[in-house]
Order: sequence, then structure tokens, then C-alpha cells
Amino acid sequence: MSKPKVALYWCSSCGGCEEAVVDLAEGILDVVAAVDIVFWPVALDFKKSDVEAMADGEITLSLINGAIRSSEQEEMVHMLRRKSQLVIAFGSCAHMGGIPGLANLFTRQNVLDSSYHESPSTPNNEHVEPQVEYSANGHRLTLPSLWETVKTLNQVIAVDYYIPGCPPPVNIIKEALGAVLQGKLPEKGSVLAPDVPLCDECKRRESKPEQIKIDSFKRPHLAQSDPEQCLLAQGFICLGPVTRKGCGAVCVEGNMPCTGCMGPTGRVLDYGSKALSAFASLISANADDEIEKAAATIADPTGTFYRYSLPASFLHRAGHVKVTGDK
Amino acid sequence: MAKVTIKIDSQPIEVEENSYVLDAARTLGIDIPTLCHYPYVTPYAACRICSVEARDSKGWSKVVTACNYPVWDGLEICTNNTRVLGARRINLEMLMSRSAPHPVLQRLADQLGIKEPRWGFGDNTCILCGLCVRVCDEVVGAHALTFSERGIFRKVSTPYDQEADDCILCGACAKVCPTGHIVFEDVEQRNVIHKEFGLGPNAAIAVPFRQSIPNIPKIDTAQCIHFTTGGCQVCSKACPKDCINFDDVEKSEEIDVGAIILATGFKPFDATRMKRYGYGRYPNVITSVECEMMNNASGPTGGKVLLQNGEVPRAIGVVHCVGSRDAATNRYCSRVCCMYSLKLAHLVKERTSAEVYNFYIDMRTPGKGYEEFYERLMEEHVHFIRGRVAEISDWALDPSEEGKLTIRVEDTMIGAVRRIPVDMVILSVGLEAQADADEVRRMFNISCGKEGWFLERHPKLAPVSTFTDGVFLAGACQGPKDIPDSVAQAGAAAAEALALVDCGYVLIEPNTAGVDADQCSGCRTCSAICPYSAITILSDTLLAQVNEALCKGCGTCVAACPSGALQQKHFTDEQIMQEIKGVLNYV
Amino acid sequence: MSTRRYTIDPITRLEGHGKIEILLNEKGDVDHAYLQVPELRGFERFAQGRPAEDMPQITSRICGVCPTAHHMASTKALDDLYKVTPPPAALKVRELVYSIFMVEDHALHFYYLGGPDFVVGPTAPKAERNILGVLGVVGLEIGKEVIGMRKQLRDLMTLIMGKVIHPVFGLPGGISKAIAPEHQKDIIKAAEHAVEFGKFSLKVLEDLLAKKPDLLKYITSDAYTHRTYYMGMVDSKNKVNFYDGSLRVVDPLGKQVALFPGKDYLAHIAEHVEPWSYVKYSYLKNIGWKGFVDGPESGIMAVAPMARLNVADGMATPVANQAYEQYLHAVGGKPVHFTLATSWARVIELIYAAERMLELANDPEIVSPNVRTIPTATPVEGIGVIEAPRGTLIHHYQTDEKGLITKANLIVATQNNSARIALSVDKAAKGAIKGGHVDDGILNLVEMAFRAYDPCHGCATHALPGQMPLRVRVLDSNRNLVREFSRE
Amino acid sequence: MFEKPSDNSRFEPRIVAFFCNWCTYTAADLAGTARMSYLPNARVIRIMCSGRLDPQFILAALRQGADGVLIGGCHPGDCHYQEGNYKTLRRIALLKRVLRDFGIEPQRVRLEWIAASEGDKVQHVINEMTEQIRTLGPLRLERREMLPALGEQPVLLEEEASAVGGGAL
Repeated sequence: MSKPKVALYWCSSCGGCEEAVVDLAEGILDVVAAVDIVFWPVALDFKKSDVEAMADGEITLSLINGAIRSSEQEEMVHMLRRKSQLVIAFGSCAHMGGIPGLANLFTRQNVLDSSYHESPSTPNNEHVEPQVEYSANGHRLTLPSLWETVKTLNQVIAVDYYIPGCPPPVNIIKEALGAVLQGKLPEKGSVLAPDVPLCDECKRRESKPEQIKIDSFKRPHLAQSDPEQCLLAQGFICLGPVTRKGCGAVCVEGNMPCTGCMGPTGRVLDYGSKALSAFASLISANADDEIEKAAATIADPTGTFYRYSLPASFLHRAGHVKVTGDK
Repeated sequence: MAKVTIKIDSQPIEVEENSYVLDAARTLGIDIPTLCHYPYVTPYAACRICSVEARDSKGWSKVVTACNYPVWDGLEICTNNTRVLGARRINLEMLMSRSAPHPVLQRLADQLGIKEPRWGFGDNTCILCGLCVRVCDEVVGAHALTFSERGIFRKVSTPYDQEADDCILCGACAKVCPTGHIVFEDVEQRNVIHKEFGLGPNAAIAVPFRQSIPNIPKIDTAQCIHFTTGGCQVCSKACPKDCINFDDVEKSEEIDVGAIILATGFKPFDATRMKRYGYGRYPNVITSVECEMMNNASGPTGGKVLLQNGEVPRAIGVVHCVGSRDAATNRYCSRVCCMYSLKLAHLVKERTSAEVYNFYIDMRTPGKGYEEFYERLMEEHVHFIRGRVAEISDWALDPSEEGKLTIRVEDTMIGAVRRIPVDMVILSVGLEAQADADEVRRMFNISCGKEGWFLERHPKLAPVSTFTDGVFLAGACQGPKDIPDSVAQAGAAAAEALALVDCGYVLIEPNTAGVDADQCSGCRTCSAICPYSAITILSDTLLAQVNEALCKGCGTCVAACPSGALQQKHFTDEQIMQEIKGVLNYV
Repeated sequence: MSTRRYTIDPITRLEGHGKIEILLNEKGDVDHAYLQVPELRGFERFAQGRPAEDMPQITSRICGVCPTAHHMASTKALDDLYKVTPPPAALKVRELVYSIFMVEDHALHFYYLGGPDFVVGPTAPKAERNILGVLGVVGLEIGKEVIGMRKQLRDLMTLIMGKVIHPVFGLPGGISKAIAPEHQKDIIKAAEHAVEFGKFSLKVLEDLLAKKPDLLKYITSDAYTHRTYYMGMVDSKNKVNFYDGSLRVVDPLGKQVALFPGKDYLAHIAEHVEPWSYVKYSYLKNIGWKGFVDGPESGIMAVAPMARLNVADGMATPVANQAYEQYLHAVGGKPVHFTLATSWARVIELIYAAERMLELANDPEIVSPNVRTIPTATPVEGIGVIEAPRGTLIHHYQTDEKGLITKANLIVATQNNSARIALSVDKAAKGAIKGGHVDDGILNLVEMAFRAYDPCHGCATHALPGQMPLRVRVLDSNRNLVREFSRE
Repeated sequence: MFEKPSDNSRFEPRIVAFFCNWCTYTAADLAGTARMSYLPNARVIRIMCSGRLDPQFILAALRQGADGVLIGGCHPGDCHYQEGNYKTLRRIALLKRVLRDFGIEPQRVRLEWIAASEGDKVQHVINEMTEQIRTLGPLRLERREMLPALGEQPVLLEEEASAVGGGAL
């Protein structure tokens, strides 16, 4: 009788994941044909109440994108978890925290300060700040409060599968949805993408030299790169070796280094430190000062290696100690 | 070359044409005295003492000089008839008339029955035989000597009687001079003892040191005349087996071996570091090693214990723990000094019957028969003074110390400072690791302690093994050790080495790395960093593969592998993660 | 009878999170309606310490709908930061791809987001008020056409920018990769297609206006009218330009009050903070913040299509310019104060973008291999300004000598509109709700005012939290729930 | 045996120590056979070479309750595997910068070269580091026991658990 029910929901994300779904193009019509989309705020006027009305586990699949950073979002994903047989963390933010997760290097107050007090275009002499609760000419207005820490989806609810990528590559989405519809799913907790690093599908792999040795790392804007040669071998920080394939190495195709949005392969638990280990190992220097010099050519190790995975990292966020870059 | 037959004193002999009579006679063992003959220079017939009578079958005869008279077929020589002896007498008497009385000439005179030289003696020991000139020209090739003047003024001299720039101070002239007219003054401080320890001159070609392996002579090119002037080569002329090879050079060879035993030994403590003991300043302060050489019957002093002036010491001090048990030098006990000091004390007493004083901190005499030997020395009235020697000086406070070395020491037995005058001091130097121990250990990839002694794999369980498979230790390179211990350890090391070589295969570490091809992307991070090139990138799949025979199991590649495709057996990520959990589980 | 409160939380079919609180007085008339934006991600903060050259990729994550706008603004800021001029080919390729993006994004809004309000009609049942409803009206074939056009354009963007969602090609001094010559003909073909598509879209709109006379009534009704200042980017001839030019400001009477290079934005634009919303409200510094009121005394301004057309003297391309004239004629000349006219203006811009795309597509230089100038200057400060589909977008960075961001300031399109949007919502609510009568259609009318701006509060707060569908809750002044009902 | 900390109120740092098999671990053995006593706060994990040390291990230790991590390897040039310790040196150099961004004091992660013969150094280093960290105080990472890393399922709060209860899990 009924087609499988699918819900799409977004938390703290940019909407790129929705766009990616829309980019299924004609594919989207197939999907619409194959399933009932029961909830998709960005495109369809369905209500929370509709979802609440459903029985637990009535939704076959919920695709949730975005990181979790407010009580409102937490409430929603808990509800979807209850109503859904399967929950898939969709995209880098739900999977690993994503770029908004970089906020975990700072405190909530830092964030407010830079928006409302430190911005050169904001002459805010009264030091006004958005309030969780505020009374405007007699009316009480409320805002949800932001959490101190940005969290991945599986740090809030149990997640069955993960679809990586910022945004997830269309073909990966197709395959994953296909697998769900045909019930051909791997063991719970798997990432629904090939478990091999990007180099495997990179056109430049053959150009890798026998010995990769790096005296100093190059920054993409300060050096002309050879469009045929392996970027890492040229000294650019291309995270391809550390990153799951599946995107078709589009960034490298665009002649820019991979920044790792697809996340690590199955056996790697902390993306950033693993990447760090791999690249540090390739430094050719041996003397302390030379090593320091070579390492210093990585301008921003934390932001580079944890670009998408800070909240999912072992340390999750900056600790209780004063953070660099924090005024 | 054509041969001719001659007779000497009616003994026939076949010799090469144009060779000289003297040589033929010597081959027959017939003695013809000479003063100016030297095998390596052309005959010169200057002294004419080698006069003989030459005859032919037809009755012709003549007195000739054997050293430079060429043979011819049918020649007959008589070396001892009255005519020959007469000629020799006259020639000798003429030489004596010029020369001052000299043992060499005197011996000849006695043989020829000369009672009184008819024309008396002269005052010049040079007999103008010209050997020195010829050696300097023909052998050394320095041309620093020549004859000058004429007639009775004729003499050997350097150019213009000045110091000759061409002279290389080789001393060859002095060596060949039959009458000792040329004297080479020994400018060395100490005229005794062996070169091995920098004590006095030595032949340019010699066996490096006694019991050296291989026990064959070696040319010291710095001293060799041939390497200075291109001449000489006397040694090769002298060598009946043509063993001398001047073209030989130092070269290193590579040898493949299955096991290596390090037995690089120790180096004796450098006594000059103990300024207050005056080693190097006072000739008669010597080290235990030098003393050992002295006692060696085949040593430079033929086993005599002598002061540098050649006299026999009357009192000798033996100072223990020089460079051992001393915060300023080495804290450790060198372990062998006590016993060898006792031995030396015993030997020098035996050889010189001098008074012998041993200055010690503690007597350490463990081991079979050692303590008994100590007691025996006390019975031999060797003095034992317990206390570290403060200083040794030649500064005499009273006549009894005049011209002696005074040892100042606190005798802790009687609790008083004593001054003990002696003639000779023997410093019992400690054992130190070789200066290049650090390079050697790096070469073999093993470790050593702060003092530079090589580190055994385990003090009890693997005392001759090192951290590198197939490299073993023997002897003092591992730490101060006496001969019996060294020999025992060497035996153990040899056995270990043989066991390893003999079984024909090697066991490799089980904890090698391996690639899971399903997760490898061929990024080449691992192959770039493997120190053993154990990781290759397969040409077909472009994926990494570990050669387990080459892999030593360090796991560096595993830590670097960006995909976790590489894992190390027994040290997988998961195992270590579990260990971390485990160690953090208890509070 | 106590005060009642309606909460529209959040508004659907827009990029980002907005929440409308409608407060009624005893008579049941709207006392005041508040637009609240309840999220903040803090890009300005976590940009600190990051390498400047990564900003185009980091800031594109502000919004997955208009990543190209952020990517491009950021890239222009880097040009300025490193004081480097890209080769002409690079600039042309940048503008080409940006034009493609404008076509695509405007199409997205017209057909998927804002479109349904017009095409299907504001009071149609909600199940039809979406792209599928639009397909129902314009026909599935045309629907496929729409989807196909979008796909073609996005494939083209992928080809040029590496990725269409979160591009990777922007570098200070140029772009990472040149266009291969063999692709030029495809680009030309797509451009021609795009122009046709633009004309078609205009026709769809005109037909609607013809078919539904009440539509123009809506558009010009006072409920959707505000006399504010307008800001937008114009080229040297004061024609609309998205990629580069000067910012021009006109007053409510259409008189130019400012014309300045983006670098000087701090002298002209300031942001106001309200304690009841995370979004900041841009206003004209020299006029000043006078609260949520319109008129020449209030610094509140508008950006985005309608505003751009108000500040410009015309469109730089023929077809667009013609449509521009018709539009002005229909709505009664500049400046246009009717919020809902924005959707019309959007279609005109779509045509301009398509035509501009075609011009550049035919330029032989776009396939030149020389697309990089390697920077040499020591970075200090850089400002990049661009016209995003939703209005003027400003990226402003300061760095240390190593090029690590020490301070970032971002003013995005919707922020520049946010004050006027608040006005619109309030006014629309007051116009729509009388005597406490509330129904689904009316609430949608309120939403329309809002949606017309195609506002992006993801951009506005550099945040995009999840949304909940519209629901209306009637509460007394103590926030006790009196009753609740949903639209149907 | 080690004297147990008598004063219970005193903070006892937990240090995870990764020692290389050939140098530092042997040195620790030596310290043992030499009956050198040192503070019990370091919990030693043996790896064949400090080069095996994956920075993930350091973070994993910190996350799971370690207040500090000590890494012991052979002196430069002495590595049993030629240059594993250099790899470690490079990794730690870079990791230190990352830790700083995470707000973790550099003293909490310490790299020491300890040769097989330096038992006394093991004693000294462990004692010194323990005291340093004692003065730094415990490492507090927000809800670290609650937050799962990549590939792990969450440790759910009670209300979370009940919330999931009805789900497919």
C-alpha cells in the first residue's frame, strides 16, 4: 500500500544539503515517485504537528543535516529519532560538525562579542545583545539560547548511517537512498560511501613520485601549481590521502587541494590528528629548528586539519584555557 | 747470463760473469775481511783489506782487491798465502797510522798478527772508506755527503762544511760507518722503551707491536727513507722472499657476514690529565702499561727496569686508581688495576729489589688466588699505604729527597701526611671506553652508557647480545674486564654468533606491518617514510605492499597511514586504543 | 479580553530561519508584529586564525543557496587584501560564472520559493503552494524545462568553479583553473538557452498579471509599500551590475544621495542591534537609525532586485532594458516602493544576467590560460563587495603579516534588508488581520510580504537552523496557550 | 613498593606514557632493577618505536581521562629503527600547535629522549611531570565522557536513552 515515508530536516547548516537534494534534478522526481516526503521545511509546507501525529517508527527514513547547537534543534531531532526507523546524518555538519563546528574553538560569548560589540560597522554603544527573554513595550519576546558547544548529530541522538560531504555528492546520495529503498544496508553506524581515500579516484595519482618529501608546505594562492602533478607532492596540503573518496576528486579537478569534507575512512577516529600525523611524517627535516620551520609553513594546522570535523574530534572543543585568537 | 768457473783456495765455483770475487768467496763461506764493503753500494776498494792473489793456469799472478775484481773463466784465487797477508798488513798499518786506536782496526790487526803498527797511530778515526758518501748517494739518494780536499787533507764533509740542507737525518751514514766516526746523537728524552707508547726511535719498517696480528712488519711511510727520497729500498733488497711492497696502500674492503662480534676493547686512561702526578713532566713517572713493556723480556729494555739515565731504581711508587673511582675523571672502578698493580709491584721488586710502595684506596682482590697473591706481596715486604696520592714532585724539602721524586700522600692508616721519596713512579691507569665508541655504536645501531661502554641487551639474560640482532659483544668494549672474563665472554659471543650463522635462517620480528588493500589508496605516505624501503607501490594496482622480510616492525608507517589501511601486528590501532582505555580504567 | 499573540514560526520556503510574533490588542487588531531571527553561527569569530586564502571556501558555508555570492565577495576581498589585480581573463570568467549563478538563483526563487505565491496564488491550498503546484499551473513539460535549465546551468558552474555548492576556484589574483577552449561552445549554447529561458519566465509573469488582475492590486497595495532608501551596485554608466562597480544610494524620492566604492562602506553603512533578534539591521549611517519607520528621516534602506532597479538608470542589455521600461511603466515609475514588485524586478535581472552571460560566453578571452597573478604584497586589510541575488554583500578582513585573519566583518544582503522586512511584516499583519480574524490565507499574505525579499537569514546571521512549519498559536499576554490551529 | 598518596584531597594526575621498546622502556626496566622509586602516576604503554605513536593516541588518552601524556623515545640518531624518533619529533611539533588552539597547556604533552641506560632520567622525568601537572590541575574537557567520536554511537543521557527507546535501534 503505502510508499516509504521520508523526512528531511535541517539543523545548524547552510542549506547546501537541501540544494544537493534538489540537484538530483530529474532524479528528484523519481524520488518523489518512489517515496512520500512527509516533512521538508525548505520546500514543502508540512508541519511539525503532522510529524508529531505519526506513530513511533512510522517514518522509514529521516535525513537530518546540520550540526546541533540549540535546544530547539535538539528537541526536533529527538522527535524525528522517535518517529523514524532509520536516521541518517546527512552531510558534513551532521556527520562531523562541519565548518560551523569551528566555533568550538571559541566560547559562546566570543561569538556574540564579535557580532555585536567588535564589528566595525556596529556602533553599539549601549552594548545591546540579543536576549533569550525580552519585554518589548509590554510584550515578552523570547529567543532560543545558543549552546556553548556545537555538536554532531550522533552526539545528541543515535544515528544509524552517515552520508558524508559538504555537500554530499549527488551520486553518493542516489546510491545511499537506493540502498535504503532496497534494504541493502551495511552494518549500523557505517558511512554510506566507499571506505577508501580520495587518491584512489584522483586523476593525478599516477603522477605521484616514488618518494614524497616535503621541505616546506605551499599555500595555494602563493604558488602556481602544476595541473597534472599530485598536489601533495608539489607541497600543497591536499587532504586527499586522509579523506574518503566518492566525490570524484572535484576540488582537485578544479585544481585546488582537497579540504577533507568527506571525512576519514572507517578505521580513523580522529580525522585531524591522523592527517597531521601523515603530513608531519612527510617533512624531510631532522633538526629541531628545521622541523619547526617546515611545520610553521602550515599556517593553521587546527583550522586546516579539523576544517569539518572539530566537534567530532576527540577533544570536541577548546578547553577551559584561554584560546589563541581570543581577545 | 753466461757462467764462468773459477777456483778460490782451489775450491771450484761457478759464478756469473762480471760478478766480483768477494761475493763468490762469501758464497763459498771463505772469509775475506773488509772495512769499506756494503752489499747495497758499488764496491770501491778504498780500504784494500780485501786483497787477494789472482792467478791463471799459465803461472801469471797479481794481488787484486776482491771487492771489485770481476771474475773470468779459469781464474784462480788465493786468499791466505803470505803475499796476500803481507799486502793486507801493509794496508792496515797505513790505515792505523792515520786513525786513532780503534777496536775495529785493532781486531783486524790481531788477526794479521800486527804487534805494533810500524808508523804508529794518527788521531782521525775516519779511514776515508767512503761508505757514508756512497750510502748517502746510492742508497738514500740525498747526496748530502762527499769527499773534499786532496792528499792528506782529503776528508768526508757536508757541502762547505755547513749543515746540509739535503740531509734528511736518516742516520744511514752513521749506521754504515765501520769505525763509528759518524755519531748520531739521540735527542730523545728517554732512551729506553717502546715506540708503541711513544718512547724512542724505531726502524721505519717494523712489526707494529709485539704479538700484533698479523705479526708482520709494516712500513712507517713518515719515517721511511724511500718515501722521503725515493731511494733506499734496502729492505726489499734484503728480503729474500720479495715480500716488500712499496705500492701497497690502505684500503677498505666490504665483507658480507652473518654475524658481527664487537671486541673493540678499551683505551688506557691518559695520565697527562692528572697534572699533579707529573706524567710527561718527569721522565721517571711512567704508566703501568709502559712498565709492563719494560718488564717484557723481548721489550725495548730487554726486560730490565731502568730509569731514563739507564740506572736501576732504588725506590718505586705504584699509584692505584689513576683515572678510576675519581669524581673528576671516572667514577667507576676499573676493576683490573688492583691486581695488575700487585703484579707489577711483584715484578719490579723481583727485578730491582727496590723498595716498592703501593698507594691504594681499597684493595680489591676478588677472584681465585688473588687475595693470596696480595698476602704474598706483603710477605715480600712491599709497602701498602692506604690513601689517595696528593701530588708527585721533584721539589726536595730535605737532602733525602734530593734528585728524587717525592710522593705526598695522607696515610689514612696512621692519619698523617707522608712524603715518600722514590726514583720511579708507576701510575696504575684505569680503563676507558674507546674514543670512537659513539661512532662505532651508531654504525652498528646499538647503544652505550654515559661512559661509552657498549650496552648489552640484558645484563643477566643476554649479556653478550646487543639490541641489534646478529651483533655481539666481547671484552672490555662492554665494560672494564680482566683477561679471564674477556676470554670467557668472547667464547660466549663466538658461540652465539655461530649458533646464528649455523642455523642458516633468521627469525624476524613477528610485529611487522601489513596493508589492507581494500582500504589503501596508494597515497605513498608510507613508502616515502619507511627506513628499510620495505614498502613498495605495486606497478599494476598502484597500491602499497609490505615486504615482511624487510620490515623491522617499527610501525612508523602505521602511525602515518592516513587511511588506517596499514596495521602493525600485535600493535594495531585498536589494541593500543584498548590499552589506553585499560590504563586509564583504574584511579 | 486579554492581549492575544500569533506566532508564525518559522516561515517556510525561504533560506533561513525567521519567526513572526503578531501581538493583538484587546480589539483584536495588530498591536505590533515582530520578525525574529533566532540563530547565530559566528563566522566572524571562527574566521579568526584561519588563513585568508581559505575564506572563499569557509564563508561560502554561510549559505548553501548562494555560496557563489559569498565565495565571490570573499575572493574580491582577497584581491584587495593582497593588492593584486587578476588577469582580464580571470575577471571575465569570474563575472561569467557569477552571471550564470544569478540566472540560476533567481530562477530558483521565482519557481520554487517566491513563485508559488504568484503562480498558484496566495490563497491557494498549501499543498499546491510549492514547486509541484507551479508545475501544475505552467505544465509538467515546462516544469521539466525549468528543472533542466537549472541543471544545465549548475553543471556549467561545476565545470568552471570545481563545485557548484561551495565553489573552490577563487584565489587572490585570479582563479585556480582556466576554462578549456573546447567548452566554450557549450557555454555559448547554454547562454543562448538561458536568454530564451529569461524571456520565457517574463512571459509567465506577464500572462499571470494579465490573467489575474487582482495580482497587480496586491503588488501595489499599500500594505506592501514602504518609502525607504535604496542601495545597489551600478557600473560607470549607472547601469545595474552584479560583479563590480560603485554602490549607489537613492532617497525615497529617487534622488541620488551617495555614490561610493565598496571600500568606503564603513562611512555609509551601519548596523543596529535589537535585543529580541539575532539579526542586525543595516541603516544609512549619515541618515541614522530612527527605529522601525520609513520615510526620508529614517536610515532604513532596501537592497536586492527592486532596490537595484531603483538606483540604476537602466539595464546594460537590450532585452532586460526593455523589460525594465515596461515594468516601470506598469508600476508607475521610479522609485518603486512596492515590496511585492521585487519578484518582477527579479525576472528582469534574470534576463540581464542571461544576456550578460551570453556576451561573456562569446568573448574569446574567457578560454585564455592566463588566469593567475601571484600576489607579492604583505596582506593587511581587504574589502570585497558584490551584489548577491538578495542584495549588497560585503566581506571585510584584517590579517596579520602571515595572512591569518585577525578580524572579519560580514554584512550580508538580507541584513541590509532586514529592517525593511520587519516593517513589511508589521504592516502586512496590520493590513491583513483585523478584529482578530485570522486564517491560513491571511497568515500567508503576511508571509508573502516577507518572502518577496527572498530573504536569507542563514546569510543574515551566518546561521541556518532547522525550521518548523508555520503554526499559529493564540496566547494571552502571559503566554498561556488559549488555542492553537494550523492553516487548513 | 610506591607509597600511596596519603592525602586523599590531593589531586593525583593520571599520565599515560608511551615508551619505545628499545630505549625508554628498557630504561624504565633499568630503573626498576635499580630499585629507583618514582611517582605512580604514569601508566606505561609499550610501543616498538616512538615512531609508532599516532597522535590519535595522545588525544584519545586526554579524552578518556588522562591529565597528561608522556612520550619516551631514543635520542636523536639513536633510533633502533634509524629515524622513527624524528617522525615523532615532527608530529609532536605540529600537534603542540593544535593543542594550543584547543587550549591545552603544552606541558601536558611531553616528549623526552631517554636512552636505555638512563633509568635515573625516567625517574626524574616522571616525578617532574607529575608535579607540573599537579600544579596545572585536572584537564577538564566538556562532557568528554558523553561525547562519542567519529564512528562511535553516543553514550546517551537518561532522557536521551528513553527518547530513543521507541526508535528502530
